[in-house]
Amino acid sequence: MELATLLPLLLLLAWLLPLASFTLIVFAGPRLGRAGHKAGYVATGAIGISLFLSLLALACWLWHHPLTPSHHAETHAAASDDPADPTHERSEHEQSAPHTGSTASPLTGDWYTLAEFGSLRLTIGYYIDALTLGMFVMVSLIATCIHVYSFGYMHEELEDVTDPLASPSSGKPLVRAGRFHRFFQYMSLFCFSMLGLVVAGNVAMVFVFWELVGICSYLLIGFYIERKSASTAANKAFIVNRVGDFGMIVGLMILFGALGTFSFGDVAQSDGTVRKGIFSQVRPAENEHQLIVPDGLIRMAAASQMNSIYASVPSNEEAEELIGRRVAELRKVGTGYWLLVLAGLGIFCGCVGKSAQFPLHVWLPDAMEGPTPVSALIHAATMVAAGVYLVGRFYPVFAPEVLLTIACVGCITLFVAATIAITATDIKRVLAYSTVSQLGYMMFSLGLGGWAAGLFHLFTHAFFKALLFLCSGSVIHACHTNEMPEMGGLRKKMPWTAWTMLVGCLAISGAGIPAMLGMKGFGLSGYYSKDSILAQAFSVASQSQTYGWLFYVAAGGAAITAFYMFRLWFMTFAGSPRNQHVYDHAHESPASMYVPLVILAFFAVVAGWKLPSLNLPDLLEQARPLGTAEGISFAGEIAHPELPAEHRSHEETLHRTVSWIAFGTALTGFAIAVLFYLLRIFNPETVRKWLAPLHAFLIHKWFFDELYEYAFVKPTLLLSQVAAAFDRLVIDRLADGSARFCVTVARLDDVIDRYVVDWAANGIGRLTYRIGLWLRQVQTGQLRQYVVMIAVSTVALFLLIVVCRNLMLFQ
Amino acid sequence: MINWHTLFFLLFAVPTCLFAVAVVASANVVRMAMCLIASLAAVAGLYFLAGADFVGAMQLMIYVGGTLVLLVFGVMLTVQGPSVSLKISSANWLMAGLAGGALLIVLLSAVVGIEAWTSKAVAETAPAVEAGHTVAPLGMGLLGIRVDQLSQQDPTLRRGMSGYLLPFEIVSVHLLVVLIGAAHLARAKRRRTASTPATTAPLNPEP
Amino acid sequence: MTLTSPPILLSLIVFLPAVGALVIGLLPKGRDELFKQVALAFTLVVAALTLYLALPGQPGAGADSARFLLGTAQMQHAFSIPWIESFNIYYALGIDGISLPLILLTSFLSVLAMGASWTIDKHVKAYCILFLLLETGMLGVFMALDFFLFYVFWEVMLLPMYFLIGVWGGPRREYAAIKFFLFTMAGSVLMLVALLALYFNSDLNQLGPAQLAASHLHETVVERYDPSGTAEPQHTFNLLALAHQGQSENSPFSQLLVGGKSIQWWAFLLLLIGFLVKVPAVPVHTWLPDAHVEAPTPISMILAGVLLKMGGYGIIRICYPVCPDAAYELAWLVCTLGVISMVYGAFAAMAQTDFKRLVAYSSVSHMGYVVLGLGVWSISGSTGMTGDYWKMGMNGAMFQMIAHGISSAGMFFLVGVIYERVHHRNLDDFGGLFGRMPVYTGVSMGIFFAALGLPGLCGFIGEILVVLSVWNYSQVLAVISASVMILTAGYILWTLQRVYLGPEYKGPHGDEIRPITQRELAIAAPLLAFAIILGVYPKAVFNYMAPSVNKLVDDLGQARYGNDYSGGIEKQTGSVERIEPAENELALREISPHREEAGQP
Amino acid sequence: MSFLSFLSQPVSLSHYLIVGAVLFVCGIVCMATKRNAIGVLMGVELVLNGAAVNFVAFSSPFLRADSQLSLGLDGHLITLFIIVLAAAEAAVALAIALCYYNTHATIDVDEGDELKG
Repeated sequence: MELATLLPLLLLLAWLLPLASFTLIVFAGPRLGRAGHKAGYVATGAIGISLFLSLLALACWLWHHPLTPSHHAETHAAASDDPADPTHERSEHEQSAPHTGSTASPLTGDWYTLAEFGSLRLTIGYYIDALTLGMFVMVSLIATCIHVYSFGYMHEELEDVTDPLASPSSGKPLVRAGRFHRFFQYMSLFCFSMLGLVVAGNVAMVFVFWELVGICSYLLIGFYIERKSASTAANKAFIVNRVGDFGMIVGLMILFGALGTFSFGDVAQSDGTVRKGIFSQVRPAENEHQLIVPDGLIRMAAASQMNSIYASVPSNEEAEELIGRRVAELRKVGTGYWLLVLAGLGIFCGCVGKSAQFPLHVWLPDAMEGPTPVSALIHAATMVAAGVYLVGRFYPVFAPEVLLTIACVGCITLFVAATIAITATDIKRVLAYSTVSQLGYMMFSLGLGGWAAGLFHLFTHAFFKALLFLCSGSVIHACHTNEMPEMGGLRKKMPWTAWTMLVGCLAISGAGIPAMLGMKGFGLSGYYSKDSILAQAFSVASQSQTYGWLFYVAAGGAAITAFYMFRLWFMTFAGSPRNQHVYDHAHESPASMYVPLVILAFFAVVAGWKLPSLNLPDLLEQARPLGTAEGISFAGEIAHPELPAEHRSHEETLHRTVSWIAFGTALTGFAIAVLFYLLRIFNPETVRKWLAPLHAFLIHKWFFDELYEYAFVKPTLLLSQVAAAFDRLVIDRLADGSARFCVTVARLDDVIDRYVVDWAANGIGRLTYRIGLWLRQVQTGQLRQYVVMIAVSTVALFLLIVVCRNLMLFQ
Repeated sequence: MINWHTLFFLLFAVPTCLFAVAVVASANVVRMAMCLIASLAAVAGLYFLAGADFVGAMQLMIYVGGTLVLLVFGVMLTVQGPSVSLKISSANWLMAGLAGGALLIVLLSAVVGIEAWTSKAVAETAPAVEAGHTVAPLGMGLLGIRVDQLSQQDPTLRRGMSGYLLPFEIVSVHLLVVLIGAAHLARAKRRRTASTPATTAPLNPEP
Repeated sequence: MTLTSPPILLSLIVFLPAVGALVIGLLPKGRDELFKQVALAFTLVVAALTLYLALPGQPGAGADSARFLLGTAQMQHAFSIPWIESFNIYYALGIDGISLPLILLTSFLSVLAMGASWTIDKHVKAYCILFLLLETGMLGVFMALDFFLFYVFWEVMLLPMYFLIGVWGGPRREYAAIKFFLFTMAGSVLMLVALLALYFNSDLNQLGPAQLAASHLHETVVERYDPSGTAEPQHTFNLLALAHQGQSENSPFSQLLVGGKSIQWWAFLLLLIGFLVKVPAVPVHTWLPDAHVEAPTPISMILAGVLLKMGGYGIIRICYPVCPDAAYELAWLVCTLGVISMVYGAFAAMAQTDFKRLVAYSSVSHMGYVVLGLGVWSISGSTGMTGDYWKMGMNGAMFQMIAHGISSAGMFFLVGVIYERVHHRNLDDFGGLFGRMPVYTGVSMGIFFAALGLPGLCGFIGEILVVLSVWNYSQVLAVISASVMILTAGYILWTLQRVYLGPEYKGPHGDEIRPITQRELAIAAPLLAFAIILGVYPKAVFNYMAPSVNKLVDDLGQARYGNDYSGGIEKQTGSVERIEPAENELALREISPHREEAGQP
Repeated sequence: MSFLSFLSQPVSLSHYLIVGAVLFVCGIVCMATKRNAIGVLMGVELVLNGAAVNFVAFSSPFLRADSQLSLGLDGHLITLFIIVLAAAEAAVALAIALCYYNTHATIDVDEGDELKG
């Protein structure tokens, strides 16, 4: 079968299997075995098959498009080769760009059309390249591990559960039925949504699954629905994400309104036409895949001019011709560029929400209310990385200003989150802030042009952060508490957990031996990815001093990372037990929990290694969007970013410097942690007292929650009260008032009726009665009198006639 | 000069008027009835004279022969001592006389005032009196056939001429109803309760 | 003439409920169960008939088939029978892609609402009769092609509603019923004025023969047709003819009336206000919360599910086609009101503590999307004078009407379910229902997520299409409308948290909470099923709806811009590369159905 | 024109009408002056006869020059009806009188003023 038909099919299957599992569990959940425990097998089986299918797909892809050793590898292999040699660069470019362009070009297509209006359509499609496949494998691999892990972790849910954290008014702990199957139901839905997000062929579909992973996250954060904190955290997560999505929608509106398509790549239609995607409109092949403002955006920005052209020319063809010329002129003066920037910022805004970047990072630590496997899968490894993934995917569309914004946001995030992590005592929250911080690194890297480095870190981080979370879950499972001050010395009780977690800590700290003495550097996965990020930052810093501070912040962040990670490990596993009760009850977790730990630890170690035919950096290099390999030198209105090409960061000298700096910072962090928490040479309490204001500031998470509470939540609620009151007090009063006015008028009417009209009517009646009384005297009842009367009347009538006649005659 | 026609007319007309006046003038109800009979009989004579022989006959038969007998019965049934002649005051007389006189003047002035009614151009040359011939046309007329109008040419006039079948029927039914009603009204009422005195008491206690 | 010939079938659908009301009226009193069963049977039969109507038919099936011809934009199965000929009033019915989905929605919701009426135990006979009369009114509104007939059905539906709220409602039912009645009546009066203004300025003789033929007029009217220009003007109430007239060049409705504005400007404004009352849009929406809070559950379902749609239907069926120029001038008003409704409704919903009131305000907010989507006149030179974006918006608005019909009816029903158990609706006194009523909570979550606009459920499609279409009309409104999704998420999730989540139920009558019954599930489950089906396969609606809606947009564009308007033809250079032979084929394929249609009449 | 000269003239319509008028007025006066119900009834009969005389006179072909204007048979028929009705009326009136007599124990109409205003 051809690759172009096989791969979509495989991925479609891999994608839809979890949906099938979800559907099955929804309808048959509690009936699947005792307390629905077979639901776990269903879900795990589904995601396991997905893993298999995606591995198969990756193998097929690599079979057809074997990885070409990238620049990176070459420079390391042949250090003597001058990387700055323009001829080499040219040849590299010529070799890779056309190569990837022709043979490893992404597969695009539509599976299904949701709606279609004229030329506009909303579709469910696919965009498959090496990045997609890599993400697919990563997501399904981690998801499989975590599904297996959940068998152990969620074991309690098979019975009735006593929830000590839910607080009913009676004061007794709440006992509820277990929800084992429900957990796996949500997990399946999440896997489906996440894989859909990864495979998405257009940005609208991304948005669809963006929302779906959001709702899964909502459901899983709020899994312990009895706990107020859990449901509040779930709401917070979803609503904060929606704030980001709002920006994303604005971006979507701009792009769709101008370009008329959502597709990333060009999509062949069934009728033989090819619809141009966003990428090829923003970076057309005629322009060497460099960024230009597409026609649609220019026309949109100059809509009034377009209208007047149409109004001035009789035929449409002429108008289009004129507009074509006009657009070309306008492009020169930069019309519509701001729309492109705005669109990029909008899309990035969605990523900020999903990836918990500053200033929307507040939801992620709270999201730790969910079960730990959820934290590992959704809030560390996959979903929160989706923002980074989308930035990577949408990279060709981002203008330099946007990239700079991304970098700054990432930088701020990584620093802020790292500082907060120092003071956190909840084991999961430390990891959560570490996640935020690492996501900040990724964004930072992407924003500085380190496309491959950022995504590389995404992959490695996914492994070691999932590992860390699962380890922490294991600890929590054993200790029934999240608080690190309650733990200590657990390594003896839980060796598997302790040592795998140490691997994770080392990986996230970027442990490794830098290249020296002619030896290649060597380390855990984090070492490679973090080094390449710092290298890119250093490369930028060395080119433009304006953005030098970014590098220092990032390097400092690396030190803090090492510090708080080892603080965590030491507080938990080293030393002596602080709470003997907790220590006594602690135990190693079952095999279903520590086997996934070992698997993930393995990947946390090797994910960064450069195996010759299968390694992440080369895979990502292969997926690099067209036209982004070159550096950006841009003089804009507000910023003058100069982002060097990423392969510059692989230069030997630069890279060596950076790896030593990274090694130094990590070692510093590690050393401080050792001093404080392992050897206890310094007492953390003393330092805390010294720096009491700073500590308060950090323990309150920079007061972000309070700030948002007063800046947004309260005003919104106030505004809603105002709206409701306006309804009640103004609009309703107006309506009621007009009704009351009518009633008043009616009363007045009534008075007039009673005292004027009725009086007149009654008066006439009375008058008539009086006259009648008077006239009845005539009626004597005397027959004879009547007769006389008749006779007289006749005569009188006669006389009357005569008189009248005469009178008339006289006239 | 007075011709036969006038003579006969006066022969009937004068008694008619005189007896009528006598009816008015008489105080005794029995005498009044007698005078009325005479007056109406004289009117029948006038009918004959005017060529309405059948009507005259009917006048005699129904009125004089029937109605007045009925009247006399009434008189006999009701008249007891004091009410044979109920007197009225002279003021009343004056009032009635004045009113009657005024009415008479009005009527007479109308009667005399119209030229066509007083003049008689073809007094003697009138066709022979076809007494007795009016019965058949009248009968046909009552049955709805107007034999006297057969020669009428003017369609507008003809249209107005129609039979008297329907009025005849109505009148006959009416008569029937009236007679039954009269019988009902005049029947002797049985007292329902023995306690009530058998004597007829006026409904109205007032005198 | 068989049962399935259009005049019979359409009339049957409209009047069968009324017949049902008659039948119930003749039944002996006191048999409450029987009344409900008969009423349900009638609604079921009507639903079956409408379903038959919706079956895709063959184009050549002839006059005896009333099945819907998919892909046909024109009015189908239209017929016209003299009613009050001296005023040119005809009994004219017909369906097209715009009305058919709403007819289906009406009949479908009527069945469910009748099912939900099983708990009514007061004056059941009168209730069933009024309910069926209401259904007749609603179906009639959606089918009427004669403006006067439309108006009559509009009023017919009003009165049963008044009584249904006023007799079977909650404690403040009289207030709510009168408020409902007065607001709607005020709207009707404005509509009546516009109706007369349009009637007396219409003249069939000014139409072209083709337009005349497309108006489905009665043959006697056609015989009187005299285009010579000397004949007496022939007034008409026929909506299609009025639309043709409004869209023609030198439209008689373009004469100036008062204040320097044309007849159609005023007519549009009056009609718009009349319909917006029904939608309802801020600031004429306050009848809605009160009516909903007081109305019994099934009536709330009907009110939210169908009655509100009449406003939107009126706008798309009458306002826009008949007064295109005014629609262009006043598009800003329509859109602004739509956006204000969205924002205001969402804010007001957030402040509510009464469950039903909250849902009612969410209706205001959601119907704002409808108004906005109908109004976005986004034909501009910047997109090559194509109506595609507006088509998207208008289709989205129509879809939103269906989606809201499902989700809001569902929400009201679910509120009713819990209200029947605990007899209060105070949001702060709920909580923990998840543990007590798991299935109910699951269904509720689904329906509420549909209202929240979650992808995969019906609410999303309508909202996203509307919002996406706004940017090309107004960027400010677009941004505001997009921001509403935050507020929506806020109030819905907060509601879910307060009602379903939490450790325990906090309010009174806690011991009466029992799991959802089979009957209730049988009502809620279809709604949820439809929410999912329409969310995943929106083409189920668009296949019916889109041709008619697109035609409307094309007509309006044509009327406004004449030859400048480029319809659905792709103009943007660069976004599509056509391959020549395929293009020809495509063009042929596009043209041929039009040919057939042109040949039909 | 003296009354005698009038008498001397040939009998014309007026003559009959004069008789009718006299009868009519006599009837009226009779009704006005009699307290006896039977007397009143007789006055009525006189009034009716006065009218009947007029009808007969108007229908007679002999009494006027333009005889084609006479009522002809119609007058006769009406007179017949009058006679019949008079008979009916007399019957009813007598019945009433009897009733009256039964209730009031008198025939004096002046006593029967219950319906006075």
